[in-house]
Amino acid sequence: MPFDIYDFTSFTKWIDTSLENAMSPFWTTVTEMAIAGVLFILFYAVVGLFLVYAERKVCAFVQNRLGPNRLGPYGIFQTIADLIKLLFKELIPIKNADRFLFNLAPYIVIIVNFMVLGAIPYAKGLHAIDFNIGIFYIIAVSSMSVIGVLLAGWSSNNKYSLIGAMRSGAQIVSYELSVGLSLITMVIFAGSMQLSVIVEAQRTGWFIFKGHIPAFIAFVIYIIAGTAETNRGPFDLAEAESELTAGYHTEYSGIKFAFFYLAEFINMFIVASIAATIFLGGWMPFHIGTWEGFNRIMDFVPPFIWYLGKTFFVIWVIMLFKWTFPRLRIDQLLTLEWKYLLPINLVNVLIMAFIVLMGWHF
Amino acid sequence: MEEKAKDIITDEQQEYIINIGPQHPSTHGVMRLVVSLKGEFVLNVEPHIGYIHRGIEKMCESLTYPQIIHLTDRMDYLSAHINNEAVCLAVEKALEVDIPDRVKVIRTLMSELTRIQSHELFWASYGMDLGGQTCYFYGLRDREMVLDIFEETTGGRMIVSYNCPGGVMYDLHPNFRKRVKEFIKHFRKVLPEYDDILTNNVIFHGRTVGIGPLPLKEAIAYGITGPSGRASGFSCDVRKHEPYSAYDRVKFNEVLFTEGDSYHRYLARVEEMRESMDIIEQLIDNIPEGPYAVKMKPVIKLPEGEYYQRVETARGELGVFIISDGNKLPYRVKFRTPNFANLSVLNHLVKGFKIADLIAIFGSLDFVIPDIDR
Amino acid sequence: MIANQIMFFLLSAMIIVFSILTVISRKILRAAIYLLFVLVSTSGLYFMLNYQFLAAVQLTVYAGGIVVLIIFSILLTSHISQRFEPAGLKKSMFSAIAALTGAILSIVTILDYKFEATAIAAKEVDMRLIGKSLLSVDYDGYVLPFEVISVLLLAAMVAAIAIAKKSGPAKTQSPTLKQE
Amino acid sequence: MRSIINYLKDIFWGVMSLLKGLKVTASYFWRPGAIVTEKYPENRKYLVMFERCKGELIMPHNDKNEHNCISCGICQMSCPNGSIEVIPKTIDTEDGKKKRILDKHIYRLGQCTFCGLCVKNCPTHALAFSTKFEHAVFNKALLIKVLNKPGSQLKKGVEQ
Repeated sequence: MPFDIYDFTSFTKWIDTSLENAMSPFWTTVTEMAIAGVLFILFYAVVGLFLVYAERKVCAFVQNRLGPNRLGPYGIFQTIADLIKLLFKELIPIKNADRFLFNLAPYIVIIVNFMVLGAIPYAKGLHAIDFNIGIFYIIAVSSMSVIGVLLAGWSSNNKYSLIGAMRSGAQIVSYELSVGLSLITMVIFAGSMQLSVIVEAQRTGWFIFKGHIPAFIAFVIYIIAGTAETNRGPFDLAEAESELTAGYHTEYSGIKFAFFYLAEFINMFIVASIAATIFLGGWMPFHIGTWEGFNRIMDFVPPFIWYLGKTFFVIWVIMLFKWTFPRLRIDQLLTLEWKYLLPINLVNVLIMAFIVLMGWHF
Repeated sequence: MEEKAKDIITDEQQEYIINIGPQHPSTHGVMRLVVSLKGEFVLNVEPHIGYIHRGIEKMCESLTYPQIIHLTDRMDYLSAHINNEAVCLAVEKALEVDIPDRVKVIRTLMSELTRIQSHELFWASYGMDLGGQTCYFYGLRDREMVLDIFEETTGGRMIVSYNCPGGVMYDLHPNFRKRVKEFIKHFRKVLPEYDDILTNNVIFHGRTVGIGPLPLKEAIAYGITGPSGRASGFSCDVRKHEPYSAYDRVKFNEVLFTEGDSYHRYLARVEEMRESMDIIEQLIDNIPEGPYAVKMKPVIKLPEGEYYQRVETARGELGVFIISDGNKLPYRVKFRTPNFANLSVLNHLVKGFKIADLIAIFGSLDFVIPDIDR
Repeated sequence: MIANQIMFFLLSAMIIVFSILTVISRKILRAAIYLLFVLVSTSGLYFMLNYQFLAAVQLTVYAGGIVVLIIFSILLTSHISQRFEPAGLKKSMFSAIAALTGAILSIVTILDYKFEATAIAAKEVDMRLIGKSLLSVDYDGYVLPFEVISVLLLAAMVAAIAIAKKSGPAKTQSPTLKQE
Repeated sequence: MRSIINYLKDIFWGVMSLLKGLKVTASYFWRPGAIVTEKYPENRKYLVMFERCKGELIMPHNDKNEHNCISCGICQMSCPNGSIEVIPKTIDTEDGKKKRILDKHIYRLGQCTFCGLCVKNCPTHALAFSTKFEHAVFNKALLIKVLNKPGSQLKKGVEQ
């Protein structure tokens, strides 16, 4: 197989064995954890900063503007400058706020982000933890990020924040259903919850092409519900600038605000990369049936590039949502979920199960 | 839906109050709304005005008539030219001067351009109020073309100060006709895009249709004029009923709806932009030749008496009431500004709706805060 | 194995410390957050046992579901400045006795049980196995409890609707509606 | 049955309207030609303002350092904000008559509302608007300007 030249399994194995030769198993584990941790923190920061920049550029181009263009060529250092600014900004203590919970909230959001990032396959062998219940794990962990938002809203002792937190809570709790169900549709199709197995099953064709119409519907629902779960785009009621000024993070300043801000972007990245992994084949290259030459060329593109390309395509779509649509109202948001997405989703799961049962797929 | 809202608000135990403003993204200026809420439902809204009260009416009493005009720019800064025109028309009416045709046509053209740019800004900011931030930039992009036309002819972009008693300050710029035509061509092309992004958007429909309905009877009772009143079916267009300047020689439709909800208030403004373009197209090719102003006396003194002139600004009916004691300074000047009257209905409209609807209703009434405070 | 032991002691310490904090905290939301930490640490124990399905269930149901619900209801009902009154002597005595009894009972049971070291490594439980046993009617099948749970959920739903409906007619007689 | 058809219709039209909106924004994303941003300080060199732009009030002087102002004070009277102050001085001309000429024409930029009445009412066209619009200063006193240049004189032929 040509794209096994990009197989990282042997590489990681080599690191493991050479470390084990050098030191005791305990220290091997510690070193490996440290390496993975540092890599993930770096990845987190780089992706976060890049996404902030990308969002600004996308929104600028959509709005006939140039976007950041002063710091460095095309303004690429703008977000770094912003980060430095936020680092130096004063952390304003809030009177009568629950200081402990107020400080804890951004970390909960960030930790949840990290827990999900670890379970995503970036390339063959580049996969921190490959659970056999990978998708279930992701759904389970990401359901906890709402706690950070709720805490932030409540402990700020601000009515705007509280309304924002309540909205966000109602929103995330109900949209988790849709995210879960649309993923379950694909679990039925793939017959496994293990992410590496799911990606491997798409070697012959991405699920969005293989899975007929139900897969496509599940994809659309997943994108909508995922956007809602990240509090973005037309679903940014928790922040709702024109109503609640900044929603649940009204009272946050400096680096704590930056954590929320960054977490929002990483959440979007997570949603997009899960969409890419499950619907668009993860790090699998694009193949067309029997076009051998074309397939060979595609194989030479590294899997990491494939993975990032698909993820950023989905991110671009989600960003376009945000910069095109007006915001929904809270009851419309819930109507959309309970009256439209959920029934369609349930029917979709049934159809998918039926298709799998009858073996009507490629 | 509405019934349900009313059900819930009867239980007034858990009411709490939040302040929207004076510094808030959606009040478009310094205004404070004290909102009583129960959950997300609005029980009561109390607008607190006066944060930028400058005493324009009192200041007018110490200024001569030509000097008053530049103050009216600062009331409703989005219909600056129309405000100017109102004072000039009042003064000219008092002096019984004959205004050349050219002046009338120029004033009409500028008024309609003003109306278009004002409604464009309304469209832009309404989109942003409802969370579609791209609308803001598209609206401003197209408004910029009108502002360029203004700047080329009058030297001012927003605060034009173009009128003076007896005519206009300077003649039209030679490029005026070309630029206006360019703008109309461009704007006819982008208006369908406006519809695609906002008017026909399903989320926008959900946010505005049926929100804050205002029946005709109440619209008249509250004195709601302008597009907001016409959305309720209140035929109140001064341009039609009491034509001033060149409005008696152009054909246009008064945009009337009967629903009176936020969506139709919005729609009335979008349709008015089309009507304004029709008016401009009728006039732009036959601007009569002649002087651009009548020679007035160096010191203008109105004969003793009371004078009232009403015009149709972008937001409704503006009335200028002047009492003169025969001096060069007016004895009293009173502006009946549309925004102040329109604000009175806010509390009535938002009761029982959600806080997000409060923003939608507030935006759809299209307030300019300095016009409320004066 | 030493790494495993360290993790185990860490998680156990977290469970104990946060359990105690949950009970003695005088701010209700903090208590809920400490409870969250306890539940997350518990799921960490399951992860250590390689029983990932149960760990994920623990996370979704308890951390993601129950605690969110608790926090939600706290948000709806209490104010930030609210604090618990310190419990009276009688109450704390009773609680202490109850806690002690429970602790002694479980310690005795644990000490009584003969733990046998096995050489079998912890096995990953396959998803298919879980799915099949959840829906099997055999001896160790779970389809009956599964159905019972669904009946329970149905009952809860009906009750919720009934409660919501009950306040309906009372509200229609409100003064404002009469005015309309 | 009808309700189901309506339900599906709702979804269809809703999705179509959203796609239409997406089409507009996405098309602008691929059309950088439509960008209207002005890179302001960089484009200063070739930035042309409209000739009538009311940047600030100036008093045009010709090559011989002569202006048109006869210090009649009409601009001062017509200014609604008191931003103009004309300070005349009386000199003896060569033929022994007393003559009122301009000493200082003080213009307070900070108070000006750019109504244009001074320029319009000036009988000798001594005042004009320049297109210079960058007025930011660190000291408020710098906004008080003297419009006539030092040593300037009244242009010949401009009479009171």
